[in-house]
Amino acid sequence: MYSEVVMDHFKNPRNVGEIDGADGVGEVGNPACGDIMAFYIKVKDNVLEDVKFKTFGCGAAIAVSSMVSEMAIGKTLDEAMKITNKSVIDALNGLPKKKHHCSNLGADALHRAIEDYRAKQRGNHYEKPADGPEVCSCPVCDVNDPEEAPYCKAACERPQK
Amino acid sequence: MYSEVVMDHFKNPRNVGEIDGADGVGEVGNPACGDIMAFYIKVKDNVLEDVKFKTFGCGAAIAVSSMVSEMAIGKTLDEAMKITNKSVIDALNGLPKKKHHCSNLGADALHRAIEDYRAKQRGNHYEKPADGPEVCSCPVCDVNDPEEAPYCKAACERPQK
Amino acid sequence: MKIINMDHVAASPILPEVADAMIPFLKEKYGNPSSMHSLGEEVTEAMDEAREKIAALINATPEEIVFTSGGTEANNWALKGIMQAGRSRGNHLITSSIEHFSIMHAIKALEKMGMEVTRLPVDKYGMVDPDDVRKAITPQTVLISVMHANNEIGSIQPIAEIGRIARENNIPFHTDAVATTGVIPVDVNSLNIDLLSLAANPFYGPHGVGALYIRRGVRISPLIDGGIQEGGRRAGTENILGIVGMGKAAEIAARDMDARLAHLQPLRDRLLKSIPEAIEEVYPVGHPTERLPGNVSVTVRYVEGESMLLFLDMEGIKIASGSACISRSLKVSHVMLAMGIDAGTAQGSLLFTLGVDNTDEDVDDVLRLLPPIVQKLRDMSPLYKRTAKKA
Amino acid sequence: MKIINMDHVAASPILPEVADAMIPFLKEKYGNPSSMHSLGEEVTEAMDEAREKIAALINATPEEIVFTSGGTEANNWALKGIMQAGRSRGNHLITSSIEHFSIMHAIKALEKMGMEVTRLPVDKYGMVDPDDVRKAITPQTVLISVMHANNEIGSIQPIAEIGRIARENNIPFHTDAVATTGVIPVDVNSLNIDLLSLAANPFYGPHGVGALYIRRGVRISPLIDGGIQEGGRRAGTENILGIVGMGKAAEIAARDMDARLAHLQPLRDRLLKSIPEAIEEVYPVGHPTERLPGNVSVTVRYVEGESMLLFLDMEGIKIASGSACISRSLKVSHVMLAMGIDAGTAQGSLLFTLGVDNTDEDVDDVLRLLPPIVQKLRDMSPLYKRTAKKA
Ligand SMILES: Cc1ncc(COP(=O)(O)O)c(C=O)c1O
Ligand SMILES: Cc1ncc(COP(=O)(O)O)c(C=O)c1O
Repeated sequence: MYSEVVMDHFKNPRNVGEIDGADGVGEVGNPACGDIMAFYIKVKDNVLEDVKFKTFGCGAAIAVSSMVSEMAIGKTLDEAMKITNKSVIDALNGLPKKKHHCSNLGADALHRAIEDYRAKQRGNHYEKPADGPEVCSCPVCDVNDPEEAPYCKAACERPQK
Repeated sequence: MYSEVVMDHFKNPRNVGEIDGADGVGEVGNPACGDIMAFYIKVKDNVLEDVKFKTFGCGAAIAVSSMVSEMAIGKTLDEAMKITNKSVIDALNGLPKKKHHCSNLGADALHRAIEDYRAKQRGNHYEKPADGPEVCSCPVCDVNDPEEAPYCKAACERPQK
Repeated sequence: MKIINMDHVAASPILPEVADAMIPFLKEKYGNPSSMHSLGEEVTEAMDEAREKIAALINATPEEIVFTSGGTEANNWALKGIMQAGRSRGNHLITSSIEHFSIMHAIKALEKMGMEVTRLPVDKYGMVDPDDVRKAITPQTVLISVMHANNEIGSIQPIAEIGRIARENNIPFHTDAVATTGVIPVDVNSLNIDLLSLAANPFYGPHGVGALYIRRGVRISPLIDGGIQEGGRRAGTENILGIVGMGKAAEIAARDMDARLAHLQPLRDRLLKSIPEAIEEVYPVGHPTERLPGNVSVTVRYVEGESMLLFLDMEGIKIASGSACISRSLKVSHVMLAMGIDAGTAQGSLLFTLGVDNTDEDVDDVLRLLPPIVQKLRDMSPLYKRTAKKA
Repeated sequence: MKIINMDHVAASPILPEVADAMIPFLKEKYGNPSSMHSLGEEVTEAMDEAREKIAALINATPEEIVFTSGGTEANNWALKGIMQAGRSRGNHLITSSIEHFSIMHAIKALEKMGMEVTRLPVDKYGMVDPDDVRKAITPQTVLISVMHANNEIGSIQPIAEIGRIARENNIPFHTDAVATTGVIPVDVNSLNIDLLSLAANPFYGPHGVGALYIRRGVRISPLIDGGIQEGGRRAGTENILGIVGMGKAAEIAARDMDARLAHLQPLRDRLLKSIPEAIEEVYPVGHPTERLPGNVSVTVRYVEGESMLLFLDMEGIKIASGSACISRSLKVSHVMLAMGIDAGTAQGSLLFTLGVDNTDEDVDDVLRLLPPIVQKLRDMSPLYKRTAKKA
């Protein structure tokens, strides 16, 4: 099911852990959803000097976290904010379609860590967006009761359903 | 599907043919139904001295005709009138349930030949009953549109349908 | 005794290559494609491969193929699923009067639920007139279903034209292609087909497995709800063995189609020509040229089909018949009646369906063995002497 | 690598004896039971034999067994067919909240058509209270359907009692016995069952074949209309291979049932006891004693099921999980939620389903390999350090 790159990152995830005194922390998901990712960043001269993560989730979630951390390290904050869903999936050599939501979470969590850092820089407290149940259940497209899965409705809306 | 006795009578039907100057002739069925049986009888001293038949129909119809003819020869008319559906089937060592209508026809045709003989004796013309479409289609029990097969409704009416 | 199977419509032998492809899934490869672990993966791959081969056979994409338990389920699903999905748009359905029972009875069930049905007539060759389709369309029409070919009479319908009319009117077009898929070229695009039912056995796959092709964009409700196998469209753990066999059979059908046609058509044509020459008052049934390659359908007057079939069976020749005695419902074939063949004549139906395993010698045997059987039965028939041309 | 299949709920290997019984039908015995000639007969006999064996396995008569394409079709048919046949009497259906998707989603489809449904709750062991069934009955109730056992949690329901209540109220009682038939003793008479769904794979037959038991006298509409295979109740050319395999598997299941139970229960009990001993904060799921013989269901806190499953897979151990990531609908198991297990905990579900091919060494391997996997993942989990009893 998973590509070799995914399995490699799943088996040997890079940059697992927390950063003591991180410059920014971002978290997304909740256990009911099956995926939680927490990202910790160290910033120097507007560059991500270090990125670490902890993830509760499926194989894809772990691989995505690992890949996001690798992609982010060494990037400027602006560059890191441009890491997208799609670029993570591409770097992983693809993910099964039903797992695409997990990769969304990876980029989101990193971005939140960066927002957190920026808010602190501005002296604000970064307001973490509320994760409604929609973040939780991204169904397979073609699942037979799509009405229960509002979050992916748009993504899955193909002419035949 | 058919018993050995049925196959034997089908392969080597007894008493096939017509009787020139028969004392009675009985026919039942029509080609649209898939079975027509014509019985010819020769009567002496109230006994069926000879019985012959011609049959258009399935294997069971031919075997039934043959068996009816064998059972009838040598019987008194009253005895022959008692040959039933069930006794023919038993003599054939059973028939598939869906073929039970064919055996009905065999006894019917013989009985009509006897009625014909008796009518002639009385100087009447024997009025052959009209064969409506109900005589035609006896369905398998359990067939999924029984409403189209009125004739066997009673026979097939089992609690589960 | 030598067995000559000329009843391929009922049962085509599974090809040895197909059996060989299936055997690993009887033994070591027993996974479930729904599993997340590696046992499931090898089976998923095999199913994907089968899906690709079926898709290739009819020029569809793999996502448009949904596996079913056979042609009957595919037909039931297409009709019930489209009518249900289209309820808000209308309740009218157009079909022909010569469809297989799995269409005919599914439609009866729909009628009981309030659907309106137009059953188009056929001509003496069993052909639907596309113009009749056009005329039958109403604003309530949500589905047109006309079979590709009926194996009982062999006639191949003008479905490209019917599909074109359906498309012009924006109505989904379904065809029961159980008798044709893998047998003659079937291209869902050039034939303008939106839904197509197929089964594996007619192209030498196993019994009890088939598929429904659903063109991308066509809305259909499930017939069998449950897990999200088959993309949520058809629930239930898949008949993996059957699907693998069907896939292999599809691959071979595509590869060998031309050779099979070249082999079958001359055998068919010889039988169609020689039986009526050898036996008087035998009439061909169906279209003379627009015809399934292995289909030889005739009626023999004054004799009933089952009795001929049983005598042929004793000689090792296996065939079918549309007679009432043979049909398990004890009714004469509605297909022949729709063509205007009277019920009595239809009782004498003989149906030879040839396949890859038949030879010229098989045809010789039929031509040698059939005439005395017919004569024996005619001599026993109360109809023969009375009405036959010669006594 | 040594493969340890502890995912029998997804896939049990086909027994060699079963495969051997099927192979002739892959090769020389290719007939169609609907044929009138001898090729059909040998297949009809094989199907009759299979039907007798299935009937014997559940103490039914052969006429009460109708073959289907699996448990899902049997479940869909039972529900839709009974509700439709009973429309004139009512539109209410009683079921449980822990049914398989093939019941759950078929019922949703019925709800869309206007049926009323009562879904009974379960206790923390996943057990339905028969008293709740009694209370839910209304004059409109035309069907009660409660599964025999759910493989995800192992709990075996008190269906004899539920069936008794149904019978007292003259309401047909259906049970989804896919997880139990051929696994534990199932007797439709002593359990008061009117309709029962079964599938072949749980007792080591092939995938994609099953049956619906319909007690004589119960009225049901067809789901799949067409020819009059299966006495007109289920149309379509039969999956002969699958049916023959299922018959053989049923025969063996009856013969070996006691031995299998004696083999499985100790393995199950050892895992159920030892996993929580070896790993902290692991909780058993389901009933402690009224339990399927090979079922070991637990939740592991702070870790998600798929990641454990994948690491076990790399070690050759094949299992399942009720976590959201694993379910193809990406929702956590409704069964565990119904039992009051919170969604977060349910994410850590591990489901071991043991079978005849498992050994004591397999259990040793699981007990050796699982703890370090859990630890590795907990070390990676943002939940573990924060809330675990010990860090
Ligand atoms: C034209 C046609 N449609 C449908 C079917 C039914 O297919 P199955 O027997 O696979 O259910 C058949 C079977 O012979 C057929 O010939
Ligand atoms: C309890 C239960 N019911 C129904 C089914 C569905 O059966 P099938 O997969 O044969 O369609 C399953 C399958 O695992 C099951 O466990």
